[in-house]
Amino acid sequence: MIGDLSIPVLIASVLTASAPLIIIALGETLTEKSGVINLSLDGVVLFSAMAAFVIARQTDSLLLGFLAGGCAGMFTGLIVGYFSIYLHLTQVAVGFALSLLCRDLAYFLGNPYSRVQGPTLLATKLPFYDSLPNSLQVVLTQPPTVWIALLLIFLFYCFFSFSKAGLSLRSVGENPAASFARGLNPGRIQMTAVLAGAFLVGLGGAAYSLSLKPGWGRPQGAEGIGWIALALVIFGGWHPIRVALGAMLFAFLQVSGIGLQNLFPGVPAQVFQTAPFPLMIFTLVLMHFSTGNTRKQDYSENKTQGFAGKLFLSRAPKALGKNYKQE
Amino acid sequence: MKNLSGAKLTERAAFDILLGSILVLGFTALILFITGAPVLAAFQNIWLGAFASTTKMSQVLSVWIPLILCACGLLYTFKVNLWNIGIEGQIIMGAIFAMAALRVPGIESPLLRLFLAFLTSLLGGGIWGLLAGLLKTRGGVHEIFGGLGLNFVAQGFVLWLIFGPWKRPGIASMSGTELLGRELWLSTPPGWRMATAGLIIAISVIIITWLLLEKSHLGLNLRAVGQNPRAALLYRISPENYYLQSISIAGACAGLAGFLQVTAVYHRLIPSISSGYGYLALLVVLLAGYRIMLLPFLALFFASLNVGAVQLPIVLQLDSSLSGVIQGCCVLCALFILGIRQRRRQS
Amino acid sequence: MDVEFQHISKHFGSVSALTDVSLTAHSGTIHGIIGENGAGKSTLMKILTGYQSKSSGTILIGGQDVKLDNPRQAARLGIGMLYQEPMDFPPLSVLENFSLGTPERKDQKLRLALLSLATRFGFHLDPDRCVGRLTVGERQQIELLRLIHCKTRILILDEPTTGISPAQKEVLFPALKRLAADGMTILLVSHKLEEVASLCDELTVLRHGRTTHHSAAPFYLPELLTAMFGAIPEQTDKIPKRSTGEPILVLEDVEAAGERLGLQQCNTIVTEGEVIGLAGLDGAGQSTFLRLAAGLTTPIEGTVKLFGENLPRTINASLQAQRLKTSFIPADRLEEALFAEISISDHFSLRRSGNTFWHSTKTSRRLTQEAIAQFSIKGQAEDAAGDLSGGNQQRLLLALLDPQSRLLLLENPTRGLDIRSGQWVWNYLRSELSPETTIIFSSPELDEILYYSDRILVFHDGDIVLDSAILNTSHDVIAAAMMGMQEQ
Amino acid sequence: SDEFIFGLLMVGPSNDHGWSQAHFEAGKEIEKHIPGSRMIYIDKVNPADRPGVTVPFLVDDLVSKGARLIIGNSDDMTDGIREAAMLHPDVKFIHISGDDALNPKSPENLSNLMGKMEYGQMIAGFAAAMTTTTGKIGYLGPLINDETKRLAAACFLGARYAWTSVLKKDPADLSFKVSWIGFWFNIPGVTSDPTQVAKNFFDSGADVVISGIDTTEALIVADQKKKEGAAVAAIPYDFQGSCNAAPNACLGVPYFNWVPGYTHFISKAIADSWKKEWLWLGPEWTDMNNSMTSSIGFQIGKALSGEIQAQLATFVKGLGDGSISLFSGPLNFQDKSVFLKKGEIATDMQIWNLPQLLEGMEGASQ
Ligand SMILES: Nc1ncnc2c1ncn2[C@@H]1O[C@H](COP(=O)(O)OP(=O)(O)OP(=O)(O)O)[C@@H](O)[C@H]1O
Ligand SMILES: Nc1ncnc2c1ncn2[C@@H]1O[C@H](COP(=O)(O)OP(=O)(O)OP(=O)(O)O)[C@@H](O)[C@H]1O
Ligand SMILES: [Mg+2]
Ligand SMILES: [Mg+2]
Repeated sequence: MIGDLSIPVLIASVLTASAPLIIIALGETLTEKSGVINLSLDGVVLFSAMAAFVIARQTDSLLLGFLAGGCAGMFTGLIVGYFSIYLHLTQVAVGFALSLLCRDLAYFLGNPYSRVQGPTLLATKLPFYDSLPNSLQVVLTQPPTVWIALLLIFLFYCFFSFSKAGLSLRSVGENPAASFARGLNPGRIQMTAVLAGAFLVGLGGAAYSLSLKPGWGRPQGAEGIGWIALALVIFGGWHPIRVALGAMLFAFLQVSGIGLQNLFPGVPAQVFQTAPFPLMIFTLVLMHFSTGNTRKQDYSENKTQGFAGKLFLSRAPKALGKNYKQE
Repeated sequence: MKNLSGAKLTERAAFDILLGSILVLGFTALILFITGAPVLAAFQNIWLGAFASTTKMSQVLSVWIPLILCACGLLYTFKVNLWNIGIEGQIIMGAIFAMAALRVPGIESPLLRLFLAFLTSLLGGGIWGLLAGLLKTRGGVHEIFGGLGLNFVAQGFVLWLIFGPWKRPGIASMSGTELLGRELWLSTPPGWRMATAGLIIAISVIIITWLLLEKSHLGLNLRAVGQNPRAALLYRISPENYYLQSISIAGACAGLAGFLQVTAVYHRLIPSISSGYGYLALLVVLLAGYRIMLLPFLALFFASLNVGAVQLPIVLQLDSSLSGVIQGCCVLCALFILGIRQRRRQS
Repeated sequence: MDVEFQHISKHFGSVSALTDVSLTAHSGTIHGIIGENGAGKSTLMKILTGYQSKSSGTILIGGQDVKLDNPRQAARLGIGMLYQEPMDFPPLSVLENFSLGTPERKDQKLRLALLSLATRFGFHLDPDRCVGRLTVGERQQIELLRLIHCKTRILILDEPTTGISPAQKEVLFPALKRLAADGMTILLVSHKLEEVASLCDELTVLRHGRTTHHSAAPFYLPELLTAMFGAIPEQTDKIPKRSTGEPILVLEDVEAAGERLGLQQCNTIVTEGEVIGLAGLDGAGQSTFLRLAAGLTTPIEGTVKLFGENLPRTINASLQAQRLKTSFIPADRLEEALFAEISISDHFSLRRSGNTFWHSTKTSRRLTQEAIAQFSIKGQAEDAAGDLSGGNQQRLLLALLDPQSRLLLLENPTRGLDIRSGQWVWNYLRSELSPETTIIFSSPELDEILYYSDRILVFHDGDIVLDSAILNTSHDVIAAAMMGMQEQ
Repeated sequence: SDEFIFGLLMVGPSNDHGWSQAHFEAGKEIEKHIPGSRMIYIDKVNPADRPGVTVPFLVDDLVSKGARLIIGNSDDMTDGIREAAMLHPDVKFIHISGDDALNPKSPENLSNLMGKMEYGQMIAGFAAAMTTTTGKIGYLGPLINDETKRLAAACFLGARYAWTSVLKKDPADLSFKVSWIGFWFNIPGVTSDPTQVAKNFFDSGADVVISGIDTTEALIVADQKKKEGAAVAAIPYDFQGSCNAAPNACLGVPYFNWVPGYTHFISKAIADSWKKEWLWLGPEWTDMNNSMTSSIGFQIGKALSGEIQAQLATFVKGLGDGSISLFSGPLNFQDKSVFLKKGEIATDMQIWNLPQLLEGMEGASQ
């Protein structure tokens, strides 16, 4: 029991709340694994959320809505990619400017649609719903986004660990020049990763305006999420499973904030709401000390091989954020 | 570009500016067109909203002041390649410390109390900056995320104060702490909405920054650290030291902005005391290409956009965030042109 | 398959790296390419692999004109290159490095291929080890095996022997000869004349981006030298140094992290005025030793005493070391010692920071002019350090040296320098500085150490395995020690 | 000029289906029936939406556009309005939901207007308690202050009346939980997320959620849950039309009708008979939904069953003729201390600044 939330309710709402965040964070993981930082997340999430809601409302089709969200994300990805991969501009600068631009663009374009009714993605009962015990019913009645998110975690893990394509992607993130010398095309691989990642981010955004916080408005409710996703990727040491766990932890903190309110009536509700963000960021510090000063221990020794080892080893892709100029 | 003659440079710059403005205006017009809003009317209202009357112009200045303060601070951190995104939190902390000083009982002279607030705001912002710096140098947390974390902490802190210890008698509310006594408001010229003291502070900060960065060893050392920390060590320049110095200075500047927000603009502490000026300042500095000479003008441009855009909802029922769209667009276009240029030079 | 370069030219902006280079490498032969630093060797090779694009000229493979825009196309034609500076992925495992770029998908197959090839060449590689912890030599080995595994028919080796032990050379060279005999075309780039002469069937000499000489075995070395340097460089004779015998650097059972194995249980005393050469395969501990003395790395165990003072275990160690008039020049100048985009004169003002609050451009400008003249640096005061050539960067660093330095720590001081510049550097060090100045330097070139130092420390896997005066040791003993073989 | 321009500052979006829209529509109504009057307005007047823009600045702007009377519709504009009133002594100001006018030192050109929403909330509570099957009612509260505590309490009293006096059930079985989100509407990272809170209410057994905030999240969530097959409903707040956001899940809505109040002040201003007032208007009991006379109304929603509607009517009647008065003893505070002794009836002032929630309600009191 957290405050007045029973465990099943808690688990249920954590799953629901974390799904979009997981999708977004995994998208960014993909991008960063290829060596590009897409810092525009915070704005892009809002922008795609807006696009998704508007389209879904106009066409009255959730599918088109999600598609629009994804494409909106992809479009911003195109900008980040072109600016950093082909124009060799500072990725952080581009990302940051784009982030603010997208946010305000979303507010501006979405203005006519703020706080109007639109289609929302409902939680679906599982086939064997009635046979389940009550607590499980609560936990397992979830919108499809949750199942998609969980599936994505698994897919990402396999992609990075076992697939040849995953290896090439990682190699580009580590040393683009070398992978070029090996006959790969770093530019194209990075662009693909950025677009795919941004598409996922867009989907995540759509998941907010169409499922988790249905509707559009200023504020929509997804503000700040992009920054958290970015932090999660580091927190997760660029490892899909850990990133996802991080997302769930964040969702847990946010949800329990509501429950805790009644435990500590003295503390204003607002404080509980801001708490998860710093908590998230400062786990990074702990991470840093727990994994030992990364500046000292540079490369994994044999012991860190194997699933568990990889899970707790965190190292940024060597070429992360550095633009690769082909000679 | 060292092999280019001055005339050629200015010519090229003029061309860039022209190209940039065309791109920005084009994009914005497109956006307006999409929403079916009257394009010209929108621009015209923004312009009038910023410059129609002295009251409005003074309002623009009152936005310009915190903006330029933060921008100057950011110059220091950019020199050492730090992305001081924590600047928002540093503004808030400056404001909080200033407020705390103003609440100190027993001091009679308003001037003394204000001066105390002035100093503590420097301290508050500085400490908050230093913290982000330490998180980076000691905690190995990238300054962007350390900074964001601290922003949220500051945000939570100010809310807690407003709803907790410092809540106004009777009801706590988002409208912030109780209003300061008139004697603690920085005086503004009649009919104006901008404190003269603020203007003086801002201008002197610009000058000091210029001197430090261009004429003193500090500027050069910061630059060296930014370019190659490892090498800096071989020149008896301790990178860690300069990271902390630069980010604390930046924090102090932001703190000043916070001080002015409290004593000159809101006359109380409100949850969103920073008004997003920190992030806006980051954009200004990016647009200026880290050149201090351009800062005042671009900051003025951004400020007038902010103020002018308030007309959009009043007159045209458009959302005022159009200003943000224009601002972000300016920066992206500037970057774009820069990128194209570099590309040209290589081939 | 024959490789034929026809009138190849290559410009980097204003720099022309290659002008009208033509040469033919016949299949079944090993074709050597030599030349002083910056002659254009690597560039020519990179053009052949499509890593860099040529400005003009044509390349014929097996007689027909081919398009080589990127390494992929080159690989399709069976062209593979072992790059001078390792082109691999330190964080990835040996196996992953091996598999990248091969069409092969099956992990198991690759593993077997790797192991069998390794045994064939007498290399010892653990497929699951992470490449970052291997020596440059071992990394080059992986590359080589990969290239052979990829059925390369035209093999390019750019300085392959930098990190390879004599023992491994014994294995590698015959293997190369065999590969050539099997019809492979091998292009070998190297500075080591003896090696090239012994291995190659034909030789081409590049100088300032032009072919200046071509000949087939057997080779006449003086001739080659003239082709490389214009004139055969004269040896400067040794200037005796005066050691006061006073200890200035003392390491007491120091243990430190760094390179691969760092340093273990290191005890040494360095006395004033000595010139000490540090020998060893790269990564054996020399640079850790130098950085310890410079205070750039701090020991995990034990103490480092500099001029009688213990260095603190903080970042300030290096600041204190410098206060004690210790200067360090790292091997990688742009990475560790210079600011690529800061002008030469500003480097001088940086040196002088702390003396005054405001920095005067006039003074530093004056100092710079003097230095440029005295050290004959090819560049202007306002040029960015990054645009200087390797040799000139080295000269700049020497110019920035504090002339009062009492302890000089030089990591591979002649790295990337041609013989002439190298000699210039040593002349400067030994004649311009006061004879009491202690010098500790590391070098991959045994001859350099034997010639310039009074005393030698040989490192192997983080241990000092030999510490003796130059006079009572010999080339072979040192070489053996470097391989970890104790002389009986 | 013969045209009378009045300016409206709204804290939220003018289309929020809630508090701000209620004011907006009232203004439009005034334009219709007071000839020569014209409204100019700015919405989203809150630091989160308009960083760096202060109320005095906006007032300057409205005045420069010819506004002669300014309405500020948020408790949060207290200082801003007061400051502006001092800067523009010749312009009249109405501050909604403040009580400056009670303070003799406050400027003469500043009056306060508020509606007696407790009645609306009593009816809402009544409808909720009559409908709930689980006996669990959730109250989605904004920030904690005297007004909101007052309204929550009123709502609870209405519910308890229905539960005990009409349904004759044991008061112990009625759970009335208040959860405060921290502001009148969602501000991410600052307030709790109302969507999330509403979800939790339903997930933890409540089947009716009453919204005390300006926006319609509770209703949206209820609708979602209903579509998913749960038998739940919600009661939005503030605005007569807010049920339209999701009619099928809406029991009804207690709403403000600002037309009477506005008419009162504006006509006075036009006639130059303005005087500083503190106006607290209630419903027109004979016809609660009369747009001209009744300041507080309750719009019945689709989800409210027929017979409950009937019982509701009698309840309203009872409130009207005073036969039912809910703020009457014995009543205890949450901390069991006595609020009203038996037979004692609360005065307006006692109700206006209620120190804490009542016994039987769960949730924070400050
Ligand atoms: N990326 C580059 N940009 C500018 N100039 C370059 C670049 N790469 C090489 N050069 C120049 O081209 C010339 C030839 O360089 P190259 O590396 O081929 O010499 P090299 O013979 O390989 O020297 P070394 O023996 O040191 O390897 C040099 O003047 C070098 O400065
Ligand atoms: N990246 C670069 N940008 C601009 N100019 C360069 C660059 N690299 C080299 N150069 C110029 O090319 C010329 C040769 O440079 P390079 O580094 O090849 O010298 P080098 O031939 O290697 O001589 P050294 O033996 O001293 O290294 C120099 O004049 C240098 O200024
Ligand atoms: Mg080379
Ligand atoms: Mg060179």
